[in-house]
Amino acid sequence: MRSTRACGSGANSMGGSDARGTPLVRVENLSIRLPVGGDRPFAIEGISFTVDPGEIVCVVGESGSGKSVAANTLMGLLPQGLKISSGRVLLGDEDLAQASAARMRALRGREVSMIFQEPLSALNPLYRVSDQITELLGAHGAYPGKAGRQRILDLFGYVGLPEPERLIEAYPFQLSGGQRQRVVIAMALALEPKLILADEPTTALDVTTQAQVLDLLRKVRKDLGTAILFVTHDFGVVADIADRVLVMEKGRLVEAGAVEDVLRRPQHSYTQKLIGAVPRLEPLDLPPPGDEIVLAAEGVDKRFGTPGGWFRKARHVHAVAEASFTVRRGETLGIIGESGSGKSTLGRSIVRLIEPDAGRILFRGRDLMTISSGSFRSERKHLQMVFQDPLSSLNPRKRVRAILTDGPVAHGESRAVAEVRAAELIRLVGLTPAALERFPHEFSGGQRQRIGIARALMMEPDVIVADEPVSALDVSVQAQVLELFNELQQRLRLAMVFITHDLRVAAQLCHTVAVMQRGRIVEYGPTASVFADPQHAYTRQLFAAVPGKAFDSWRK
Amino acid sequence: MSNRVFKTSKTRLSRTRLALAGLALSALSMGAAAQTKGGTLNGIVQPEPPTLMLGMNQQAPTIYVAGKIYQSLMTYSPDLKPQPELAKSWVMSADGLTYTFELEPNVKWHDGKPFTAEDVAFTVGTFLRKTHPRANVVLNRYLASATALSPTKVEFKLKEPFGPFLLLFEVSTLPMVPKHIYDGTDYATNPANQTPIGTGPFKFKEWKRGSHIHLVKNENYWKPGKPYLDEIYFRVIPDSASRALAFEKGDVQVLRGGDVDNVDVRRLRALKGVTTTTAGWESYSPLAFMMMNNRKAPFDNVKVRQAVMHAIDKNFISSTIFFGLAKPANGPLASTTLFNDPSLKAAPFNIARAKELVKESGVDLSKSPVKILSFPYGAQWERLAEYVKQGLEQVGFTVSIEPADAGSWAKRVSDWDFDLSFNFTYQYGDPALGVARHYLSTNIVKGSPFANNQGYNNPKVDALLVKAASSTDPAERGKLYTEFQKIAVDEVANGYLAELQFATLYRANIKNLVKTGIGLNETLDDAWIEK
Amino acid sequence: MSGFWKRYRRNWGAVAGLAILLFVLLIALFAPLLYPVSPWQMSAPPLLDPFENSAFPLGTDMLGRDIAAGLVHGARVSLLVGTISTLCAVIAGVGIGSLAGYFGGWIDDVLMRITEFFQTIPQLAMAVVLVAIFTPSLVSIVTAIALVSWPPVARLVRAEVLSLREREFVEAARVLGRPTHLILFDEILPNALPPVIVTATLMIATAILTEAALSFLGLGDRNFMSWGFMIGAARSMLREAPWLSVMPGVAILLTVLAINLAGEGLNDALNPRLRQRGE
Amino acid sequence: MPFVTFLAGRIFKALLVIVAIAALNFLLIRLAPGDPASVMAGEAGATDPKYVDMLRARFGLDQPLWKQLALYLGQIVQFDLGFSYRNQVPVIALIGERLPATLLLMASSFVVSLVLGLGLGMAAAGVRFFGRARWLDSAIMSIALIFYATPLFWLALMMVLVFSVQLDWLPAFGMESVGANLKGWARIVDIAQHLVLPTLALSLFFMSVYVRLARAAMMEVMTQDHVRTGFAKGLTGGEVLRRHVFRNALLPIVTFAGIQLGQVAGGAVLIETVFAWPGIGRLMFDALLQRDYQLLLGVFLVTSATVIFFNLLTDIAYRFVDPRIRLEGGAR
Repeated sequence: MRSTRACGSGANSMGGSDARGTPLVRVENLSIRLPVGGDRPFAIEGISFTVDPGEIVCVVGESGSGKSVAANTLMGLLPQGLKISSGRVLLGDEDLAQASAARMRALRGREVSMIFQEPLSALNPLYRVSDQITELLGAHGAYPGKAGRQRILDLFGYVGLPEPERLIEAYPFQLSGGQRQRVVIAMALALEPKLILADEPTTALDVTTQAQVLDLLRKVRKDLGTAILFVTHDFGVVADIADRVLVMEKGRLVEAGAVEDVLRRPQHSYTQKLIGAVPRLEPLDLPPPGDEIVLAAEGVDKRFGTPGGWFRKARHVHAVAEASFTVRRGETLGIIGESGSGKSTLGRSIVRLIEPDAGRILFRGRDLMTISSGSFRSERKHLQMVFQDPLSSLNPRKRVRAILTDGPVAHGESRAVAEVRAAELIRLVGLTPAALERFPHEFSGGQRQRIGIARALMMEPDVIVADEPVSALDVSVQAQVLELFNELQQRLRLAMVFITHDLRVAAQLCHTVAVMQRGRIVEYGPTASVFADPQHAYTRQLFAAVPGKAFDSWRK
Repeated sequence: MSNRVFKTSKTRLSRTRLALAGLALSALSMGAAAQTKGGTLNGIVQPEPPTLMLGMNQQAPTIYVAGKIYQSLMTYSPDLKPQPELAKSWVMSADGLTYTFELEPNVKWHDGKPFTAEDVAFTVGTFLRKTHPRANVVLNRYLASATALSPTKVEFKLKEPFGPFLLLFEVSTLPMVPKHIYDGTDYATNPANQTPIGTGPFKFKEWKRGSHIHLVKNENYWKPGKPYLDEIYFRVIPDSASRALAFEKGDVQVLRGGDVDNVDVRRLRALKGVTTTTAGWESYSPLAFMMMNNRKAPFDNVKVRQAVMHAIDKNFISSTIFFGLAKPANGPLASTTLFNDPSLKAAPFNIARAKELVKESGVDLSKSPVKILSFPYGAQWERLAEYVKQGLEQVGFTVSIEPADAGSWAKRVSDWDFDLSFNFTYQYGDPALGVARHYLSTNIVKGSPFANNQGYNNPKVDALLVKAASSTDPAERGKLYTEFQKIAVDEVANGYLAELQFATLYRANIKNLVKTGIGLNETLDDAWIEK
Repeated sequence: MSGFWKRYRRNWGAVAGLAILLFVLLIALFAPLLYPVSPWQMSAPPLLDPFENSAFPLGTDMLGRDIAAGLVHGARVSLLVGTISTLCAVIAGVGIGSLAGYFGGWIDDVLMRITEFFQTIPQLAMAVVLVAIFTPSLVSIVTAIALVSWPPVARLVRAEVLSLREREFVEAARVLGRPTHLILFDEILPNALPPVIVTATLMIATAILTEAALSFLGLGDRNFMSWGFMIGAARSMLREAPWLSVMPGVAILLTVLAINLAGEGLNDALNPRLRQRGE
Repeated sequence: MPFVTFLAGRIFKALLVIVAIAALNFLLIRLAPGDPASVMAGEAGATDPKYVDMLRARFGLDQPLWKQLALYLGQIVQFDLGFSYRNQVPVIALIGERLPATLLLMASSFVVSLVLGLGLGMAAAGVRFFGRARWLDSAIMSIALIFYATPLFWLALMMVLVFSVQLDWLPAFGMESVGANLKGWARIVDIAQHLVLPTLALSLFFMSVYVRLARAAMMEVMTQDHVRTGFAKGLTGGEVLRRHVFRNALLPIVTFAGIQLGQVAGGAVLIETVFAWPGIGRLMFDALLQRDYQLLLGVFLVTSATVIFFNLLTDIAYRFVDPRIRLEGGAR
């Protein structure tokens, strides 16, 4: 047992303040064994905690820490193969670990309900949303007949869905991500349960939508007195919503306490590391870029559409509209925006993975749009890209050696020469040369991203376009990779276009930022000034939605 | 197992009998003899015929079914003597050039119109000359005119004497067709082809393609009191094993030769209550032979052809491949037909002699690989091809089998595009009708698989055959044909393999089924089912 | 590779299938040694019962040919026709599918219309017609089976290529400036192969069944003893000598079963993630 | 996309495909050695080559190929399938006579295989879903695998051997008792009895495909989040299985059902041969052997049209099952 503050003797139990009376949930010394052959014997090992009525408790941890398993236990919905091996899970006075299947069914949805991470996959795509809620009502015999429809309309109104009368008839795929999550929340609230388990409920959402959903959850707690066990990996979100925090590492509860206490004064080294890795929102002081403009985009325009056929009309989406910017040697341009803002399309247009419809892309003074495909290939060599998903961006059937050297070889370099440089670069990105002989799946996510960076560097590029290169990484790994980017840029004087949805990440890396909304760059300027005084309404909205501003103030 | 099967068929049969008894009660008793009136006869038609208009199509299944609907002027006894049918009597002039037939009065077509000498004159003189692919050759060559002298008297004049003229009036060769329906129309597209109209004891009722053909009793049949049967069903069952099963289970009561594989014949004939006969094929006397393409190496060498005949065991073919339902052939004429020379000896099975002959021929067999074009008419022909391949390989031939479906076989044999293939043909009672076509050099023509496809050319044989055909003296004809047979066997004009015995299997309570030399192709107006 | 074998071994059915398959394969390979005399040779009295004569353990057929020799030599034909036709179909399917998937646009449109076209005619019917038209021989049978069985491969490969084409490592290869043919053959296709291999295994099984069906309908190559031919030839003897059709039938059943089992094992071993999800 | 536009587009495309198929088949079939005239002459024992030429002229086979093709396509466009040379009957009449038998066999084997296959597949997936009686899953899958690997025609032969010959429970061939002159209910019973063996023989293979497909699809769906949502609502396992797992697993099954319906028409050749079923498969095979071009082409055209029709039906079924396709008209 780790020594932590507020530990009970023996077990690492961490209770809420007794002042508020009997806790709603008491988990006592809970252990859940993993099947033989897992990477550790227990998914959850000897954890204890409580949740009080009306309290929001956040469970924080990196991927694989067991935080989701902990939440699912309260629903009695453990994945097949997992079983409670010891401990008690008390809801009121009832031990859920001992409850019959029928009793659990009666509790689910009525006493305890759940919000999942992916609202699209959490809803059955084949049924209207109203039918899915009606099904829940029916399972518990509540609101029979017409009352059911009225209840759903009320719920939709309550969670802030526009035009409930219309949306009630919709299928999940017809709703936006935020609307779907509101539907899921409405479903969770339908029978006014005492406890809602929210498993990363905002992770799949854009930052502005996330802020709205967090607001909604706070409102629910306030109006209905519902307790919420909120699983997340994002300390910003924790700071915004939690009353208390539980920090988990590899199946163990390492630290717990009131949110401000834990975030201000983390005791456990793991908590300290996690909190330290969260990027700050204020821009970092970066070495100034050079004068030479390496890359310029002028009026880049891209529409997507399905062409019309004999029997259907053509449809168009304006993905990038007249985007223009410049990048100097040693400069990092951050392109910021929410999903669908066109930032990735713009990035891919620069390296011509996507053919823009109009505009000029000047690379070292030459217009990439007009040169022949032959000379484009030799230019492209110096214009490289780092991708988002470190697993999918490496060919799983190739050794790292081939992954790194294939590019230079394609441009006429000899394999032997390329291999010498590969050995150098693999060290430069912080791996050992032994890595060259291994396959991508043998590496962790952060290591894979380092390989992806090394691959780009093999081409000795002048410009690197990085498309959300850290968004799939855990926060501690993210910090290391960002550090690597900074270091490389300074050493190699690269120009970089860094695409991200995360303002905190942009603050750490970018000299200038361009904010995109619906395909247009709505604000463009030095990071410091944009962050200090956003001009455009949308930019201000983005900043307002960034979670955990309180957290930043605590860290100062 | 066989016990069980037997019981089954018995119960089925007794059920049928009950039904038949009921029918018999309702029928008027004619009082005469012991024949029972009424009842249904179930047979098989295999393969399904293209049409039942016998004047347009003379495939075996067509003849079988349409032989109940159409009639000719005569029929033939098992020893191939003409018997009266639509003709009561006939006279040949002394010079052998004029034949006069006296017809049965009171014969009516199925549509009620009277049958007269005009119909005969039209059928033989006009219709069949155009439509009958076999008879037209004879008619166009020998027939000068066909004239109706009176409603019941018809006269044929020939251009030159033709020995077997009186053997022509078999139902598949000269079936009578109604003049009032066909005269002046396009025969091929005449709608009556779908609903054939004849003079026979059974009328066309229904044809469900892929399933069955249904014939019913002709109440106005010209032979009083006949037929005895009420109706006949011909069922279409494409699979041989299923056909055997149908007979075994009593669903059909008559199997015609070729309806089931010989292996099943052996089994079915052993069942209780089943009668078997190989009679009724005398007019046709199918003879199986091997065609060796005389134009190409190695079969252009007569010694190689002789070697082939020594390399295969005809007894094995008859006993094993045809399951005993065949007899080794000793020459081009079947022993059941006129003019066969019983003293003729076929080449004995002798591999050593075969090898010797090959050596004598001086032919290098390795330079002339042989392809056997398989004969696509049933399992035993496939076995035969496999067997001949084995036999020839032992003598040193290089042999492969080329599979063919009916279309490719007919096409390639017609175009002489083969090394070795098999065939069997009907003899139609007289060598001039069924046999000469395979040996006359004038019949080396492309376009038909039943001509002189092997390309055998011997002027002496030509002369013998022509002379025999024109003669009306049986003794002289016999001498000529004996000489022909000797040459044909010596020179291996064809590789004679076996006289096929087609067995008719039927339930023992069916009487008078096979009475004549044309067997089941007969009208069956005499057949009856015993209670 | 050892990981592959370890995963494969977990499925005992797959191991059994592989064992049977190896057995059949060995028999086929060593057929000329086991039975040096042609299986067409009439070497004994016809219709010996199985186990009646130790020299002909499985009996003889209607012409006195050794059934055991037929089965052993038939294995060669079945496996040969199965693998070669599948190979041809896979090559055609991979070619067409990858071109359609990678280039998209009108190329995809044309190729997919052709594929659909081939799929519109019922497979067996088309195989029958093709074999009949080109006269039955091993070559025409293999060609016909290949011609009717490539479309599913093409669709599968196209779908795989379509999804792989969007994968970031392919984009990376484009950004690195690798030429198109290398992107297709070096980056995309190796990743599309596992499902193709599994499909191909199952296609071998189907091809064996198709060959048997063709032989049964009398459209086999008459110079090679095959199992389908044995059943077809024995069909008329079904009542007299059922073992003549039972034994080659069982041989087909076992071989096809074995290939299917092995194919499933291969699927599990090549797609470990699917397996876990499936569990 | 509105349904009517969708339908119009699909039908138009289908017609194009059918004409293309007709043209291709026309040329393909002409590659076969022999023609209907030579086959008919061969069968009739004709000695006279002039007779064959006469037949050829009558069938129009003496015309240049392109002219014949043009003529044929002209016919097709007017929905005229031509005239069977050998049977001397309009092709459409022949097909019309035979098609109902095949459709009946197709429908019954479709229903049987679908019901058995889905039932067993659901049972297999169900026991996995509830994590008990795994042996049942293994047993079902083994049965499915065995039927999947059994040659269809061989199975049919063995079934005849056992159920008709040995046990005498069922008729071995044909579609009804010929000559029994049954009417009404008795006839229906009679046909049903004849239908049992061919239906079973044809269904067992497809059944095993459905078993495997249904099980795999359901196992796949079981891992999806909305199934967990179902449990989180407090539904019973059975309800989740029925409403959320099964319905979502339907799409691949619908796809295969469409394929099966299309293929049965062709796959029936074997079954129709063994069971003497008077259907279109056998008609096709005979037409092929007899080089009855117009008939063969007609059968092909009809089977292709059947396939296309069922593809269309599948697409409509998709729209019915999946609102995403219905409302967005998106690609599958």
